Amino acid sequence: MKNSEGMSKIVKTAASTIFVFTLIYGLYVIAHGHLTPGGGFQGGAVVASGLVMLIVVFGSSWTMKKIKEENLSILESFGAIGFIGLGFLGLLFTGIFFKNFIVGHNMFFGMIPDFGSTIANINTGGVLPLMNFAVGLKVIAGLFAIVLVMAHATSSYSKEAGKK
Amino acid sequence: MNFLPVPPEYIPVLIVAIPLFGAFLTPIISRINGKVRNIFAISILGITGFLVFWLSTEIFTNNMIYTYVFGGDSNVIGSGNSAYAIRILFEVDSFGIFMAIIAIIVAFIGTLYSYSYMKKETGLDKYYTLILLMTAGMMGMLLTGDLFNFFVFLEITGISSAALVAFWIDKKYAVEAGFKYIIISAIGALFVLLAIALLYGQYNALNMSVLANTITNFNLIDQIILILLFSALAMKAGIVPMHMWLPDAYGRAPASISIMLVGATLSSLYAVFRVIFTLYGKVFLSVSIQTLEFVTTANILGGFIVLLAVLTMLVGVIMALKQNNLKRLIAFAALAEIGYMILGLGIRLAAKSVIYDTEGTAISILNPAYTQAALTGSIFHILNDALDVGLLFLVAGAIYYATKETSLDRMGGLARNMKYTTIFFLIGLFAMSGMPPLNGFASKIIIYESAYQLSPLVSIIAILSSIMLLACFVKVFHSAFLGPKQPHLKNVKEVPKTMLVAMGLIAILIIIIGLFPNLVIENAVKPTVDAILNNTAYISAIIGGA
Amino acid sequence: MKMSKRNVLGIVAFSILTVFLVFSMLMLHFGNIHPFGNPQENDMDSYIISNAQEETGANNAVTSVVFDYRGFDTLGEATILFTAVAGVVLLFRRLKK
Amino acid sequence: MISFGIPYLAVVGLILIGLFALVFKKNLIKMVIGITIIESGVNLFLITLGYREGSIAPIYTSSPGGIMSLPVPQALTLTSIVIGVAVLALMLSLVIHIYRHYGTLNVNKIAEGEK
Amino acid sequence: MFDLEFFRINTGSGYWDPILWIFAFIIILVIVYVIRNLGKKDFKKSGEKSKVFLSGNPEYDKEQMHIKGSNLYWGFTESMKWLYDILNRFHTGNVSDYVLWFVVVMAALFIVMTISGGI
Repeated sequence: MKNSEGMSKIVKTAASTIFVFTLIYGLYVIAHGHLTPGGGFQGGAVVASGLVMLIVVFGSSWTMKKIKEENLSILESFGAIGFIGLGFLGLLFTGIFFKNFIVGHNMFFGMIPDFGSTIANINTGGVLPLMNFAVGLKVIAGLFAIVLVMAHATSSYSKEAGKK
Repeated sequence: MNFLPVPPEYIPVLIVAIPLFGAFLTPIISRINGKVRNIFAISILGITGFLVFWLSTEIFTNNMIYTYVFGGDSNVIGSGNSAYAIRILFEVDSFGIFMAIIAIIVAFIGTLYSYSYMKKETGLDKYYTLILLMTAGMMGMLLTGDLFNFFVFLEITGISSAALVAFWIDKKYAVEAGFKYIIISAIGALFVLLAIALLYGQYNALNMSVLANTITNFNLIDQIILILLFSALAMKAGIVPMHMWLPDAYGRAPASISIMLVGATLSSLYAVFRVIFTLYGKVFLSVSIQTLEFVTTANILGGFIVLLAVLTMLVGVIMALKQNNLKRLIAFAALAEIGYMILGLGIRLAAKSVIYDTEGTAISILNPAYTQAALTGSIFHILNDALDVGLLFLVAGAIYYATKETSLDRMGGLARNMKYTTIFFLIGLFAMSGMPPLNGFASKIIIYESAYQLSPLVSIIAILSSIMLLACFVKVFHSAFLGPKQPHLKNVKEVPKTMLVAMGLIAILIIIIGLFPNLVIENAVKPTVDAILNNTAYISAIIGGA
Repeated sequence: MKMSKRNVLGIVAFSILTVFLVFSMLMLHFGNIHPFGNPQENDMDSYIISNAQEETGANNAVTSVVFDYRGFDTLGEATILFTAVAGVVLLFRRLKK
Repeated sequence: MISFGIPYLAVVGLILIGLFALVFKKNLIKMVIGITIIESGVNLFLITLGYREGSIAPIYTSSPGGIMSLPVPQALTLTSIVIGVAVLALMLSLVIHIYRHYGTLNVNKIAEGEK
Repeated sequence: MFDLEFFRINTGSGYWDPILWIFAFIIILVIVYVIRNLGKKDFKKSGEKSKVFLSGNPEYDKEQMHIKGSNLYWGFTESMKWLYDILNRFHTGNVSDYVLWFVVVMAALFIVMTISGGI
C-alpha cells in the first residue's frame, strides 16, 4: 500500500490492524441481532465506520481507485434484493408477504427457544438472522458509498480550487 | 403462487413491491446497456399500472375494501372498541385506488416521456432507480392503513423527489430548488412523525382504523394532533401561504419529473382528505346528536380552509400572470388548481349545520346535499388537474428540448415548426382553464355551483381565477407559438416520437374524459366520494362490528 | 436580534406554538394513559412482549418487532437508505459522457 | 413525588430550538443542524414513550426478569434514526453543490431573486 | 344527485352535456359561415387595401413585429402594481421564510381552534 497521499505509515499500519477488530465486532453484532441488542443496522454502521476510518487514513482518491462506487451500489442492490426476496419467498410459500416462514421447522435458524429467560441459541429466529445479514450488507455498502462519494467529490473539488 | 392472473387479494402488496423490486434491480440491469434499462423501467411501471387498473375495477364495481396484512394472518386481536392491530396492514378503498390510478398514470407517462427527453444526460441508471422508488413511495402513501408506514413512504417520496428535482446539478437554480424541497419535506415529515407519536402516546395504536374508532371526544390533544397533521401535509400539498417551494421545485425540475411531482403533491393532498374525513371522521362526519358541540368547530375550520383555498387560487393566478419563465408560469397555474380541490373540502366542513325545532332544542345535524356535490367536483378535479398540468409540463419540456429556451421572451413562431406540440398545448390550455367541452370545465362547473350555494363570493372568485388562467395561457400561446419565426429558432425540429406519444396519451385521456364526464363520475368518482364520506365502513373493515 | 417585522411575526408565532405544545405534553403526562415512567398497560406492546418468542423465535423483542411485526417499515427504511445512496451518487455524477 | 414529565418538556424544547435555528439562522449548515435537532427531539419523544420505571430491555437472553420496556417505540425510533441519516446525507450533498455554485452559504445571498 | 342519462352531468341546479354543446357549436359555426358568405364577393386582396398602416411610419420587419411575452398584459401589471408589490414582498425565495410561514400557519390554526370553542 504505497501511496503518497493519506496519513503517515504508522497510522496506516495501526488503522489496518484496528480495522480487523472493527470488522469482527460488527459482524458479531449483525449475526447476534436476534439474541442481543443490535442487529443489521447497528452492526452495519459499525463496519461502515471502520471502512470510513480507512478512507480517512488512506485518502479518498486511493480508496476510489481500489473500489468504484458502481460496485458498491451493485453490492447494496444485492443486499436489498436479498431483503425483499425473503419477503417474496414468504409470499411464495405461505401467501403472506414478510411471513416468517422458516420458524417452526428445525432447519437452519428455525428453532423456537424455550420461553422466558433463556441462554442464547443462535439457531433461532427464522428469517430474522437472514434479514439481519441482508440489511447489514446493505447498510455497509450504502454508508460506505455515501461517505466515499462525498469525500472524493469534495477532495477533488478542493484540489481543483487549489490549482485555480 | 401462480403468476398472472394473481388472486386479487395479493394485488395491494404487489402494487408496492413490484416497483421496489424493480428499483433494487435497476443498478444491475443498467450494467447491460441503457436501452434495456429504459425498457425495463417502463415495463415495470406498465405491469404496476395493469395491476392498479385491475384492482380498481374490482373495487369500483362492488364498492368493497381490500385489506392485506404483512407478516402474519392474525391482523387484529379483539374487535369493536377493544380491538388492536399489531401488524402493518394495507387498507385499499375506492379513494386510495382512485388516487393510485392518477399516480401510476403520471409516473408511467413521465417515464415514457423521459425515454427520449433524457437521452443525452448522464447518470440515467440512478435516475430510473429514483423514478421507480418515487412511484413505490406514492403507492405506499396511497394504499397504507398504518400511520407510521405512511410516514416512511412519505419520506421515500420526499427524498427521491428532492434528488430528482436537483437532477441538473450544473444549473444553480435547480440545486437550490432541490435543497428547498428537501428542507420542506423533512420538516413536514418530522411534524407528521411528531403527531403520530402523540397519537401513539394517547391511544396506544398506530393503525388508522383503530385510531379512527377511538378518536371520538375531540379534546385538546386531538385538536393539536389534527393541526400538526393538517399544516404539515398542507405544506407538502402546496397550499398558500406555504406554497413557495412549489414553483421553484416544479419550475426547475426536468419536465418528466415535474409531472411526477404533481402526483407526489396530490398524494399529500390525499393525506389531508384522509386525515380529516377518516381519522377524524367521527368528529367531522357524524350526523348524530351526541357530537353537537363539534359543529361550530367544523364550521370555523371549514371557513379557514375555504379562505386558504381562495387565497391559493388568487395568488396562483395573479403570480402566474406576470411570469416569464414558462415552467414557472405553469407551476403557479398548478398552484391555482390546487385551490379548487381544497375548496370542496372546506365547503363540506363549513356547510355543516344544526337543525333546531321550535323550542330551540337541537334535533339533528344536517349536511346539505350540495356539499357532496362540492366533494365530487373536487375529487373529479384532482384527476383532471393531474392530466392537464401534466400535459402542459410535458409541452414545456418539449419546447425546452427543441429550443433550449425557458424564457418566453426568446420564443416565438414555434407553431410553424412544431405542429403536434402546438395542438397538444391548445388541448392543455382549454382543459386547464376550464373551457368547454374539455374535462376541466366538467369538474369546475360542479365546484362553481356548490360554492355558489355556500357563498356567491367564493364562486365568483373561482370563476374569475379560471378566467385569469385562460389569460395566462393565451399569453403563453401568443408569445411562444404565434408570431413570425424568430431568427435564432429558424431550424427547430419537432420532438421525437416517444415524447409525442406520451403527450398524445394524456391528450386522448383529456378528450375522452371531457366528452364523457358522466362515465368517469358514475364509475369512479361517486364510489370515491362514498368511500370518503363513509368512514364506518373503513373502520369496520379492520376491526369488525362498529 | 433586530426587531424587524419578520422577527416580530416569528417570535409571536413561536410563543403560541410553545404554549400549545407544552400544554399538550403536560396533558399527555398528567393524563392517565401515558404519564412518563409508568405508561398504562397497553395491548399491542404486552402482546408482543408475551408472544414474540413463540411467534418469531427471537429472544430480542425489538428485533422481532423490527423485522417481523413491522417488517414492512424496515423494508421502507432500507429503501430510504437505498434512495439516499442513489441520490448522492446522482448528485456527484460526472456530467460529461 | 410528583414529576412534571421533564423529558416531554425537553422534547418541546429541542423541537423549538431546531425550528428557531431554521427560521432565524442564515447559514445553511446551521439550518441542517436545526433539522437534525428537531429530529432528535422527535426520537427522544418516541423513546420516552416506551420507557417504564425500573424496566429491563425487552430481550429474553439471560434476562434478570422483571417488567420490560415497550418494544414498539424502540423499533419506531430505530427506523426514524436511519431515515434521519439518509435525509442528512442528501441535504449535505445539496449544500455542497449550493456552495460550489454560489460561493456562499448565506441564505439571503442565495435567495432566488426571480419573482 | 346525478342523472343517470349517459352524457349528462346534473349539477344540482342545471346540467352539463358536452355532446349537446358540440352540436350547438357546430350550428353556430354554420351560421357564422353563412353570414360570412353574405359579404361582398368582389373584394380583392391587392394594392393599398392590405398594406399595414402605422400612421404613416415605415413598416418594421416581421421579427420586430412580434410582441414579447414580458410586454403582454403590461397595462394590467402596471395598474395592479400595488398588489404585485405586496406579493413580491412575500415571495422572497428564502428557505427560512418558507419555514416561518409554516410556523405562522400552525399558530393561526391553534388560534382558530381556540376561538372555535373546541378547547
